[in-house]
Amino acid sequence: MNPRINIDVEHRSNVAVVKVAGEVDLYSSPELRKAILSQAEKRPSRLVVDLSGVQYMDSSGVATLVEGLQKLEQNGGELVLCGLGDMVQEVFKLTRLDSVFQILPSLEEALAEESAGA
Amino acid sequence: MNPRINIDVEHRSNVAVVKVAGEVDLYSSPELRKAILSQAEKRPSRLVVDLSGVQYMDSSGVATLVEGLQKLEQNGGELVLCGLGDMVQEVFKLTRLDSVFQILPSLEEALAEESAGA
Amino acid sequence: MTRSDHIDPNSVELLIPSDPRFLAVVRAVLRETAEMQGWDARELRAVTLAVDEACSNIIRHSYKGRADMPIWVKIRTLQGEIRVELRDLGEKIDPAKLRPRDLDDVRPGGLGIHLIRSLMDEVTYDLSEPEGNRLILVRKKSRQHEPED
Amino acid sequence: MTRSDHIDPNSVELLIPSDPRFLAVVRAVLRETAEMQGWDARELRAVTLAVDEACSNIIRHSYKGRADMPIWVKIRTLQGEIRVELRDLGEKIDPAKLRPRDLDDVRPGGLGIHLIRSLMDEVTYDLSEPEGNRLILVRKKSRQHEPED
Ligand SMILES: Nc1ncnc2c1ncn2[C@@H]1O[C@H](COP(=O)(O)OP(=O)(O)O)[C@@H](O)[C@H]1O
Ligand SMILES: Nc1ncnc2c1ncn2[C@@H]1O[C@H](COP(=O)(O)OP(=O)(O)O)[C@@H](O)[C@H]1O
Repeated sequence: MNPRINIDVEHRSNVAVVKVAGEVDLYSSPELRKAILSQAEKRPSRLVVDLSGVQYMDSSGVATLVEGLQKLEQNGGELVLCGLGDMVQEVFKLTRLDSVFQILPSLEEALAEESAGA
Repeated sequence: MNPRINIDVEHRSNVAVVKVAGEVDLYSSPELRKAILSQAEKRPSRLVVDLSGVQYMDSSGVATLVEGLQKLEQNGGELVLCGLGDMVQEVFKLTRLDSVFQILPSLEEALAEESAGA
Repeated sequence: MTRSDHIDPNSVELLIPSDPRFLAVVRAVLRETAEMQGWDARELRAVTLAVDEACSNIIRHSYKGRADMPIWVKIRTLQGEIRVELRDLGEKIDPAKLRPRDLDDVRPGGLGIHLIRSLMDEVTYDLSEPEGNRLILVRKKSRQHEPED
Repeated sequence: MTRSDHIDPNSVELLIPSDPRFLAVVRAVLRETAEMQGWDARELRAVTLAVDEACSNIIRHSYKGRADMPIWVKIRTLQGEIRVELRDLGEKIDPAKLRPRDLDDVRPGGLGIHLIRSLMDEVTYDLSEPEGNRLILVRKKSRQHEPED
């Protein structure tokens, strides 16, 4: 459907993992939004968004993640980001959202953290 | 100088190897021409042009190789091509030059052939 | 298409429909022209994001989401600076609304203007066009201040 | 830049200087627009090569190597076909010279017209322009005859 982005969803116990690859812009972010919000509705205790395949993200992508974060927190869950490349990291720094999100280097760490916290 | 193309020249006994990477078009082919003709002047018995790093080649690249072939043959040498990707292969087929050039799959084979023939 | 004899040998012009699908085309043109002038990946990322945000704003605000309206993108790349001019025929910008939101007020959206201003050295909304908007964005290479760090 | 209200939502227009450095920009725009319509790599390669050859001919023949003259490239990508229109203000084409060379006469050069005709389904040199040339290239997806095989 949308050749700019590829989204895979996995479940590990009560953790949902949304793996994103490609370019997240005004064209593709609605697809990311749909995936994140449909997972948020299932009220997982933790939603991990793995951005390691994302080479590009604009403010519509960031807005989508903020919306997801707020939805999860409303339901007492948490949203964790991992695998941010240089470009994505810069966008978070510029918008000062690097202090608002829980950001971990890799998916392994995002999952390990969960079991440690459990 | 020219970010579209990268050319490395190596010598192995009487074989000159010109390794090309990038896109060979009207902008970058003059650089390929310079490299091939300066090697041809040294009258090697064999000049191998390794195209394995070439994703794109237009007719100006093909013309450059034809010119090189003719220069080498004038001096009793031979010009061999190797490592043609899908795109480059198509151009040679379309221009029916695949039957004019000696084309080998890889540099290893282009060099092995030489020692077998020697 | 306009006619004129010789043109600026460092500029390209692009006309795209106001459809988000075409944002990737603008990014690709920026990538190729910047590479041509030896701009590094980080500078390119900055300019690309700023231009993309500005195009997204044209689509969403000037054209209210209509996908079949024209956006002209003129890119002039020199060794020392890149200059991008965006032109649309949509609703005129209300300068009073052109404000970045307070970054502490975390909410989805409201980040485009902030990103554009942080990433570019000059941001000029030219409000003098009889119709539509013209935005001129300039980034100089290896500029002194680097607000993104 | 021309003005008009709503535009063809499947077209992009590009204006580049007649400098070989900009051929990569044309290729990048073709790549992005073709990908958008789900064209596969092989079809894309074919169209890209044909358009590139046609632009090279404009630079070398119409403009005799001058690097600062305009080339307009209009790309219309549909699911079933891609249509590229090239427009220049250079010397008018002499149709008598527009001949592919005999492929058995191996020499450097003289392959562009042959490639363009092999790769495209329609190749129309419109000689009716008051100034310069207009070339229209069309390739249909999954066409019947495949001379490149
Ligand atoms: N091209 C434009 N045309 C009209 N208004 C605009 C344009 N760009 C920005 N604006 C105004 O500036 C405001 C802030 O823009 P921005 O920071 O990108 O956040 P957002 O677009 O998410 O609201 C917009 O809400 C809009 O009112
Ligand atoms: N855009 C053009 N303007 C004028 N003449 C052209 C143009 N394109 C092609 N031609 C003519 O057609 C001939 C064949 O072109 P081509 O097959 O591309 O080979 P080459 O350009 O190497 O001669 C050219 O030599 C030239 O005389």
